[in-house]
Amino acid sequence: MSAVRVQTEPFDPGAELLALEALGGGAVASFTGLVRGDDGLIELTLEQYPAMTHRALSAIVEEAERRWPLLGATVIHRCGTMRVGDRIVFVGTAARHRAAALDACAFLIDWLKTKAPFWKREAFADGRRRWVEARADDDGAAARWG
Amino acid sequence: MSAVRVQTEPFDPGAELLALEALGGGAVASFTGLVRGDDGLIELTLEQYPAMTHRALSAIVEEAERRWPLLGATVIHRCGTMRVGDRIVFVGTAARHRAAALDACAFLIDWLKTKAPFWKREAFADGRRRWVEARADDDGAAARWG
Amino acid sequence: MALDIVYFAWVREAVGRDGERVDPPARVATIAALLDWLETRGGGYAEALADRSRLRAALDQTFVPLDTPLGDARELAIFPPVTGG
Amino acid sequence: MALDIVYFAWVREAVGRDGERVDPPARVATIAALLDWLETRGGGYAEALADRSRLRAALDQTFVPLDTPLGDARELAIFPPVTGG
Repeated sequence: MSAVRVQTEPFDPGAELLALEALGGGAVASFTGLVRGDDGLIELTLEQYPAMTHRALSAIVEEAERRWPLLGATVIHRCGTMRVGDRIVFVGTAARHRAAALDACAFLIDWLKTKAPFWKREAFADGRRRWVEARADDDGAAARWG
Repeated sequence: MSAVRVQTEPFDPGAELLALEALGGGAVASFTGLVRGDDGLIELTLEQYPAMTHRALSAIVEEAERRWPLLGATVIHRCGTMRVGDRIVFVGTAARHRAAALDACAFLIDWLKTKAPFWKREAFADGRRRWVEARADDDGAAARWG
Repeated sequence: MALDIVYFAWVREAVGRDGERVDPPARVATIAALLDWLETRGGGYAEALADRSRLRAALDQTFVPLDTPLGDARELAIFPPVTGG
Repeated sequence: MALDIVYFAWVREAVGRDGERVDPPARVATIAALLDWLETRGGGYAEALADRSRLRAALDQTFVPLDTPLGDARELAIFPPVTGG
């Protein structure tokens, strides 16, 4: 059971965890990314490449399922404009044992950062707007998965 | 903000995540361990060393806070008798960035498996009962954290 | 051959449009050559496409290096390194 | 000197009690020596304590190796390797 969703609407990590817990495994891991209010940031806008995002996310989930014995994986990525504290992304994994769930969860979020066609634009209280620059350590984090 | 709870009552991962999300970080990771119904298992009983468990769990959380820049960590471990599908353990971490949250979450559950004074006894549909044997790969998983 | 180009993030903003259909001359055989050709339009194109180290591409919705031949692809996407997650 | 011992999991079941207060002779200086001394009681004690590779210990609620001196500890816990989490 794997699910990939790209949506403007909010999502509920607790509800997503419930679905993963129901798969009969002994281990469920999750990661939730949220908008941080650094440096007077008030809004974050996620732009996507709609024709590609669902395919890219599905490919990442399939790769995780090849690498680890998962019972399920859920990836949700919001697009559009979000405010400080809003959830941006959710990754959840279920497996019989914890290593597969934990490693696949870390793999998925590392790969989302470097392989999913989303771009973040920040808007600040003083009116500044800027596109977020890719971080070299994100490439490094993805590279450790080979 | 760190919280350690040892309890017989169930807990709600969604509610625990909400509290961690409210700490202002950009990253929240979690792990939930559940009772698997392998081989006709119907009940799992967790015995603890009450005088030691809270102290041991708090020490593990403090160690994680020394190693990673965490905004918060929550560890909940149930004791008593649980049925298939019940949650046994929850680890949640919050940090500004994802690496700290993910690594600290994996560290905490690896260490709980090898450093927290709990013992599992399984009861099966055919009446058998047995104490779970420690797994060598749990020691290995904890050892990778040095 | 006609090719649809789509732009994202600051590339889109600098170019001033979401996308366009182009029909480059036959000698334009790779993504990099297409970028050279677009760059000669000057203005926002020259600004957006000057520093190739800041650009990434996808051909028919698959990430590819900039030296990839256009072949008979239908859609080229030009954008900065992704920053999702 | 009096020492409280607590037993857990199958050690507790084999010994047949949760814990007890003991007053071993002065020559019993380490946890291992105390286990030797308890083992001479036979029965469930001999059964539970025979294979030391299956036993772990905590002294005053801190994990320690079996060769640790008892010192002036107040509480010794004897149990199998932990299986929580």
